[in-house]
Amino acid sequence: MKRYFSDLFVGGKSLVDGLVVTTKALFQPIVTVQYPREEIDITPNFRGHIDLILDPEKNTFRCIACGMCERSCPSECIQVKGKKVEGKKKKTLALFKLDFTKCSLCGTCVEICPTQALEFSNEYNLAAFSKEAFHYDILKRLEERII
Amino acid sequence: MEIISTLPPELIRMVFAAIIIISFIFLNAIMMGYLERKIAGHVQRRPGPMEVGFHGILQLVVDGVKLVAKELLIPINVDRTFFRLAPILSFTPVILPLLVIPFSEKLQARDLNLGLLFIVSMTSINVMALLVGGWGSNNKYSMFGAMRAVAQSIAYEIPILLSMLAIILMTNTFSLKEIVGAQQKIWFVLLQPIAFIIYIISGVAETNRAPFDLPEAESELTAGFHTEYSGMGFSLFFLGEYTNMFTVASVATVLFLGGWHGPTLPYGEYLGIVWFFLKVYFLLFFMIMIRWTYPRVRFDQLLNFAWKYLVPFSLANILITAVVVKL
Amino acid sequence: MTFYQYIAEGLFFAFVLLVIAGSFITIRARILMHTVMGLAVALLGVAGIYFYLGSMFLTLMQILIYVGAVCIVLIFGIMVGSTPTEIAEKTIKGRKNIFLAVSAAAAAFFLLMISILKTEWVPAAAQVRDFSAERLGESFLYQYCLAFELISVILLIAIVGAIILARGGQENKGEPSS
Amino acid sequence: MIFISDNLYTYLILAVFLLIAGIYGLIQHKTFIGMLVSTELILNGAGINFMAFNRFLAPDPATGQVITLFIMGIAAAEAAIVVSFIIAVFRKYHSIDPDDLIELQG
Repeated sequence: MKRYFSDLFVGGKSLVDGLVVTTKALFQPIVTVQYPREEIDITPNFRGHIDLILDPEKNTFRCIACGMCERSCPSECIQVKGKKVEGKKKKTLALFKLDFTKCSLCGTCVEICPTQALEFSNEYNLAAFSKEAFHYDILKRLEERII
Repeated sequence: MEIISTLPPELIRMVFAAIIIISFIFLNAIMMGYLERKIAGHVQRRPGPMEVGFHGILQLVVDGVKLVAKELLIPINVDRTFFRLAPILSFTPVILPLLVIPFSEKLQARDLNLGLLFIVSMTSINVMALLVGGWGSNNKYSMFGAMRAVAQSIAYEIPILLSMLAIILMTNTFSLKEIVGAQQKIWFVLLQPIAFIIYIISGVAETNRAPFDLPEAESELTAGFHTEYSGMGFSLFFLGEYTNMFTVASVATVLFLGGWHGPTLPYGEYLGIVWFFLKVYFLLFFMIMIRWTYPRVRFDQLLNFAWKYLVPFSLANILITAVVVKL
Repeated sequence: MTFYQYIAEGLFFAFVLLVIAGSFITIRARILMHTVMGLAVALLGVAGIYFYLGSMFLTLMQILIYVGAVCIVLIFGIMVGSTPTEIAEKTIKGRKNIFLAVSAAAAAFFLLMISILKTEWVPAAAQVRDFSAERLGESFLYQYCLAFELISVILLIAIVGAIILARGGQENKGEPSS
Repeated sequence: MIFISDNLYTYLILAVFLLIAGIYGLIQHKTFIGMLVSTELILNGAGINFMAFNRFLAPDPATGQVITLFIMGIAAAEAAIVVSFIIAVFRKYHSIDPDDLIELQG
């Protein structure tokens, strides 16, 4: 008999507690974002596809077209080519392509780069209708930033 | 216009009232659907529908158009008569109680002497719809939903009747108008708090909503009795559920919350409907909050609760009421 | 004859039609579930007939008790007591029984019709035309107190008996058969 | 013009119809539930009969209503008993056909 009433009391109290929780939540601001209309700032730790770093001093890339990233890539999705330019000793970068459909975001290329020329981009709005749209020309992306 | 003048005025009044009530029911379903989604969203700290119109206010209109345009699929091997009958059966008996509910002192389609009994008997048919739909679908989930609906109806009907009986003992009448009239000075919720709580709990069970949504438990029975329904059939069930909610809330308002009584307004005998609707929608808001707060009860928990707590408490309540009234 | 009375008469025929159609479905349906739904239709019709006989209270009680309770208990019995294939099986007996059934029904019909038409029905000299629920309740509690108590005793016995009957089969399973 | 809805014979004939429908169904149905349903029809015929006499002949209209309510109570009790009986029988014999219950036939 004591259990009967204590059940009723405890149960009733827990029901009221639950209603208090939801009523509080009802008047708190919403935490979700209406995604395509508004976007939130992505965390700097986000690892998107790789990108060339823009060197603020020289206003160009630091890449020396050594090809280490191309060789170290486990999925062989990076394609680097350099060319000789008149008046300079070393090769300069002529082509840097990434096949993002194969990339597994392992980050080996970023770690292995001798000149720290690579970074992860913050791009997360990645959607397209064809596979070819994910074959990025990374050098072109950098050149767009230089201007 | 020759014909209309020969018609009896009472009949014209009834037809008008019926038209207004039926159109109101559709409006109510749209509003309730919107409210339900918005409240559900905000309880979970998300905005709810936002795309169609200002803050998604036209969402239910779009949904309604979609449902009407959809094909009513009749699966093979179902009982065709039952399958078509069930949505209509779920919709009709929940409209009829609105004909006797006094929205305001003079806004009432028909005042029956036995109004409360009329409402009770009409809502008792409602279970039939779930049974017919669930059995006619020839689907084991629907069948389970139908059987749960029956057992649940046995659990809630007795407490709901007993809690109404306490009010009838106090007012000596079944007429809803007179019951509201008796609450001129004090609302019955203050005199009969236990009956009110019992009525609300059983009323939520009667509308088959969470936490008592056993017949349509979507995580256990896909959609219970209306698993097989699509398009118009589904939307009639949907409409029936919201109308049932409205009926339960307005009966609670009439019995316990003083109906149209409130601070005096000009044209009080008509504008009392404002207070009535405020109370009804407060109760509906409360029912929606309940739905998005509590998890579904298990079946034996429901039966235990109804038979061990609701029935004894309502019986004791009636006993005390009878003694106090006769003192 | 006013417009109202035409409508009333039309509705009366509608209710009679409900009774007749419902009982036809009840006795001729091949599926047990249809039988019970036919019963529900017929009972709704009977409720309407009670309204024409002057008692709103009985109309509502008929819907509440018969349609809302008895029919649903019957359907529950069907769903619990038999598997779906058995529900769908033919529930009507064969040709041999049709003859018996028709003759029994016809005999009852003619006997009763003769007695109905031959008897001269005499109304009581003074009739009280008070069908209100108040008067019914008063006569229930004063004049027919015994009937009222009997109903409650019968219902109590029925509840206890139903529980014992329905539980009986389960308890026997555990015990060793003697 | 005489009203059909205001005539004792209409109701008596309707009651007779329900009675014969019930008798027919009682013989014709193969299952317990079908027979129970037919019994309900007969009981309703009796109810209409009582109410008709009550309306047209009886001095006090409460009498017929009391008896009809009594019939309803009995019908409800009967349905509850018979359904639990059917459940018990079904558990033992796995059939609701009365012809299968031949244990007492020897």
